[in-house]
Amino acid sequence: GRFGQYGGSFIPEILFNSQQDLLSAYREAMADPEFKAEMLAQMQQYSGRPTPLTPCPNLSQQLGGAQIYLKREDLNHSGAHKMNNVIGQGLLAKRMGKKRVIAETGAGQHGVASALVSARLGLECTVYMGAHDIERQYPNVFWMKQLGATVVPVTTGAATLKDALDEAMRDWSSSFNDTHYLIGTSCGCAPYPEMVAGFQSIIGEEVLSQAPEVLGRQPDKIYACVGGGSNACGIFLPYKGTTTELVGVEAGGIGDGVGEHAMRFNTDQARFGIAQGYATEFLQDEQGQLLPTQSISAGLDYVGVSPILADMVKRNELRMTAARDEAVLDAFKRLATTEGIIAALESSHAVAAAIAEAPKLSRDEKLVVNLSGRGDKDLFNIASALKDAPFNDFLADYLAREKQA
Amino acid sequence: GRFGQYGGSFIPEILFNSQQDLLSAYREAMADPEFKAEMLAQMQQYSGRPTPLTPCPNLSQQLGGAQIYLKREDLNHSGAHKMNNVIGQGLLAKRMGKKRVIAETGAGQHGVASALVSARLGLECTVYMGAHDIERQYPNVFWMKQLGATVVPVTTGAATLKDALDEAMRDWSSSFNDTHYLIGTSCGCAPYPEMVAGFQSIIGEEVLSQAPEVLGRQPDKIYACVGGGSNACGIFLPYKGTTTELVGVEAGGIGDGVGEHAMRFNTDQARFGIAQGYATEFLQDEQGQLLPTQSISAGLDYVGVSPILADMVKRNELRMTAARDEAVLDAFKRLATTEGIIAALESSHAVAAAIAEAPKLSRDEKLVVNLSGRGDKDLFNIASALKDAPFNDFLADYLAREKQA
Amino acid sequence: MSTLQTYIKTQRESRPILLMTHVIYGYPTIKDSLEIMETLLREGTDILEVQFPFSDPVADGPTITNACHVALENAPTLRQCLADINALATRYPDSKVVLMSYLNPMLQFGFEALADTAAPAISGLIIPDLPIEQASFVEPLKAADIAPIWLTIPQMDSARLAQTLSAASGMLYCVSRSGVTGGATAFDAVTDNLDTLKQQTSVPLGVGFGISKPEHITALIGHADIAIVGSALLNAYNEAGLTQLVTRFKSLQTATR
Amino acid sequence: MSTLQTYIKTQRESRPILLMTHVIYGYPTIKDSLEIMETLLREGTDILEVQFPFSDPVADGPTITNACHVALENAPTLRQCLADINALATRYPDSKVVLMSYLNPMLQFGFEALADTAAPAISGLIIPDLPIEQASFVEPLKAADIAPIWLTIPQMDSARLAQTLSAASGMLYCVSRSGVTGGATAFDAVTDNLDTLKQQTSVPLGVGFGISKPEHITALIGHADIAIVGSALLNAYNEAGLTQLVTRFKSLQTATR
Repeated sequence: GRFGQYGGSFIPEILFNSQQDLLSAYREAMADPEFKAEMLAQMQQYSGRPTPLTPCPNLSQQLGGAQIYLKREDLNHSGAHKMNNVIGQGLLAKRMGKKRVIAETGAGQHGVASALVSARLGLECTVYMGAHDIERQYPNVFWMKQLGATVVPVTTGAATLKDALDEAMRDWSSSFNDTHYLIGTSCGCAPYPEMVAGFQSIIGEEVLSQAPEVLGRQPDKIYACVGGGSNACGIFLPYKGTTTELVGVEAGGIGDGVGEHAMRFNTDQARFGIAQGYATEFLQDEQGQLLPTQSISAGLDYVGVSPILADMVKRNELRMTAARDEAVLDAFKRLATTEGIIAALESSHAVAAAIAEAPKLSRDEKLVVNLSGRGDKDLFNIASALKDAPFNDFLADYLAREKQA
Repeated sequence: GRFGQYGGSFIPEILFNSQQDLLSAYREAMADPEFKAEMLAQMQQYSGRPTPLTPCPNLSQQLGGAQIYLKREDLNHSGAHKMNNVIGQGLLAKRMGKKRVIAETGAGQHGVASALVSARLGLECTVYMGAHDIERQYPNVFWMKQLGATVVPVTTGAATLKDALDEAMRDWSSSFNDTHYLIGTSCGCAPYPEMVAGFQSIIGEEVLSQAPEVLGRQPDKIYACVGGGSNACGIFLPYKGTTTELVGVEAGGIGDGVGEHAMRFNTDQARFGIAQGYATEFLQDEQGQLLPTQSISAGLDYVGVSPILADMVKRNELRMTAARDEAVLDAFKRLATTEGIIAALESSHAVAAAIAEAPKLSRDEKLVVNLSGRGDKDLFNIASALKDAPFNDFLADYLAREKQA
Repeated sequence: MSTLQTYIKTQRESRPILLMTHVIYGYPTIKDSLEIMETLLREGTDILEVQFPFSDPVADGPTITNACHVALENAPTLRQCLADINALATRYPDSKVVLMSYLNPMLQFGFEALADTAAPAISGLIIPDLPIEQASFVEPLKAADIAPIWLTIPQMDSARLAQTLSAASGMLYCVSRSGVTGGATAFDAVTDNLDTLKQQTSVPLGVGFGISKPEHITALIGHADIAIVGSALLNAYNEAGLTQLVTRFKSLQTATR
Repeated sequence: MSTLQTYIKTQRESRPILLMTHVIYGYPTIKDSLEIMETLLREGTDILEVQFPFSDPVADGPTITNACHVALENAPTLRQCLADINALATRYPDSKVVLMSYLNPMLQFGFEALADTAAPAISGLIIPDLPIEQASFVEPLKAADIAPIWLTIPQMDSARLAQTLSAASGMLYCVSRSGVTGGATAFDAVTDNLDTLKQQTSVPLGVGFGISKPEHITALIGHADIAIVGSALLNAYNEAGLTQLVTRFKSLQTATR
């Protein structure tokens, strides 16, 4: 559970047994070919894997440098790579005899993914979500309800993701007998970082096997956005030790000031810390209090980062860069208009970095960008960011009709 | 271009040459292995084909009858089978040297699909959409704009799909030199019914090859919803002449009265007619005026039907049934809660019919339902149908924030 | 030779070009539309084209389309339309009336029934979505002396044109340009095409699409037999009612004298 | 033996059970929290547990979590917190003060620095997210006679319990049930577990989680050395301020005499 100085288990004693059970169940499951076959079957038959590797001839041509390819995690069931992990953990929960899963969610993507897989596997599902997030991301709450999940509003603290996470941990502290805590990213106490990264590694494994046919060889660089880091771990880990350069892209937000971004690297506002069950680079103040974060994409708006990635950065196995909101919106629009792909704002960070770097590279170089999710979910955010007036008219008209009905 | 008494070409003379060009271009393209390879490559690399065949053990168990499987067209890029057709026609337009495509759209799905593929292939894209539909389905208009398409509001008539279709035809009448008219369903003058059905047939071809592994054999019955009929043609045609029973499911709407549904079969409000460029069963009054239609799903809300399907019904190769709005919502909820799949309301019609019939069948029987699209797009419709109050609060809050910003 | 064709030939002996005007049955009401028809007949339109509205008029532009949708709200029936035209036509024997509609309303009524009911008031029929290959649909009209009026376009290949010309009787409806009714047209390019056509057939040539001013008609003299005016009169009516329509008609009519 | 342990042993000679009360530094303001601390010391709390707030208090329930978030808005620093406690503690030598916080604020301050600054006012330290395997973190505190206070739970397996007991000094914090602070507890089941534990260690046993009434404390007499009251006093304060807190404290204190 340690990755250099990062990772580990720093959890209330009450969770120790339960965490140990999970750890051994995960190891046993991963050594069981039947479990792995069942997982692969669900990933294929339910979620639609393998996802393709899409060449972007127009975008590459326009940039005039390296050739860009996208790993299309947006084509997963639920519209994002999140599905890989919830399938793995959902099956593990069933294997452990759990009847219920709990999850915390910020923007709601992981909540929806958890609700989906719970319905699919016949598990009860409770999702903790900040009351503030519920208000802002209600469409996802609506889907969770349709899927039969219970969504619990968390009103403590800032009533956002961090608070939902703490609340889920509290639920688990009293419910671990029949409940699995389904963490959505490669963070938290062992074995979560390793486990989530493990379930996500199918992304990189597919790229490894697809690249020779689609690219003609392995890529020179791979880009992935980094919030908690699960999509990045998923595509990067199978490439560890190869000559492919790995590039993480953090949320640059609106500026470099405190609370203006969600960068855990290349800033003096972040340093080694231990919280939320594990050690990593945390954005924190001098007192060790975790700092507020900001990003146009809710999914990257996180104060910690996968200990696996923190360690890779330390070892120079991973280069970390960032994209600001404005560049992200530009990348979103550019990918949409040149290749007909509507990317999630999270994934648009990775696209933005590739767009920034590709022109400086030769036409022989080949880049793979992990398109971790689709952008449909960002309708309200993007319409707001672009100040699209007709969208507001549409909403007002809808409300007027509903009021009449 | 004839299917029994149905089909044919009944178009203004001005379009004759252009239609002939398209007809021969389509035939040549389909005889060209390179074109078919390029089309398959886009379907795989861009749209993520093949889509899986998903077993539904929980739903089947609950119904206690036949085993249900879903063909997952919802996992296509854009979230529906629509993508298969626009890829085919988009590539054909490029092959014909056209610089521009026009499309008509009702709910906006085909508009978005056309805009996506146009961006992907570097074609200019104009989408005709009823002004009334634009107001009600604005999110899709927003995405079309993001993709660089021009959306033209049509204010004639009822300002809905039928009018948009007429308007697109008018555009084509004066622009055919550089413009391809990208029809979204298996209707209209030859070669559209055959061509769209042809591009969609990959659905059924995949089922043919997947069934032995997933079902152990070929299915006993296949269900597909029928609006224009493209997803139904796509999954049915490769099964013509086999022992698999084919079942089409129309929109039963809210009742059997005039204007309460969109059934073109099993009603005396529909009969043979010729309009919109082709002959088929049309909902029409005694004067031959086409009738208004109604359905909870915009995509099935169409007055005509694919001549290919009309002919199959005539020949008893296809059984046509219907599902009413209420049963459709139930099916939507049931699939979501038992299998973790959020189906489009269109596709939920096919699910509803399978749910109604499965309990009467033995456990040995196997049904495939074409899940033609995903339900995310139906957020506003479903929230409205379920009278979900928090959704309205969410919209009101969003608008209040936007007003402040 | 059909009655329509004979009529046109006869009229043309004393006139450089004839005028065919267009009215939508039922727009804005059935009564009003009958009044418009009667006014035009009284003012001496050579041929009156009555459009029976259809819900999906794909060959028409926005002005006519919108008018058709308004007309449909008055629930017109083809049977009543034909009866009304019959009553009117007998009072104006110096003009001819042709019917225009789309295929489906005719099909549902039945072409046999149409032949029985439409003659003798109706002497021609225009169906823009009926292609020449499907000429057998209108076969029953021949016995009733109702001429099917086929459309030609400048880009028609020679075989298809030959087929159309051999089927033609009464008159040909020569579409002057691509597009739908009601737009603008460059008339210079049109005349060459008409002259070529003239050499291949003795059937009178009507030219439609885009005629809104007297000089448009003047430009057609010597090249065509009939100037067909549609949206222009409808626009005049929509702007300022029957008076304006008459004014516009008269200014166009002057060019045909 | 640590000062804390000696203190508890001594007090227990004349008392059936001791009372440890909980205050959050900075809640609702720094000044108010110091006033609460002083009040409790004046009223004779045996041990005062001062929680230095952390942004992510995962082991705490909603009442304490919310209070911590309020406290953080007053921008408390650990250095000032320790200075304030030091000033206070010297005036109440008959009680002991222990510090409670989460790992990160301590880590960022540094355990060496903590040892230097916290002693002698602070005689014990509770860090709920520091597992026993990571005991080396608190090693520097030993020299300053600050006892790390380890947590035990009923479900602990014997090896882990042995490891914890051998590391323990000062007192043990026995969590009476699963869950977080501030909920309800079934006390009957708790005592058996405490008795078993008592046989394995001479380190005093404190029992926390769910003590809100005098009878809860009475039930622990003979099984535990210290009753730990957290949320109950905070709730009293939130309901009706310092007066209510004192009333609640006194009613609980009665059960320890």
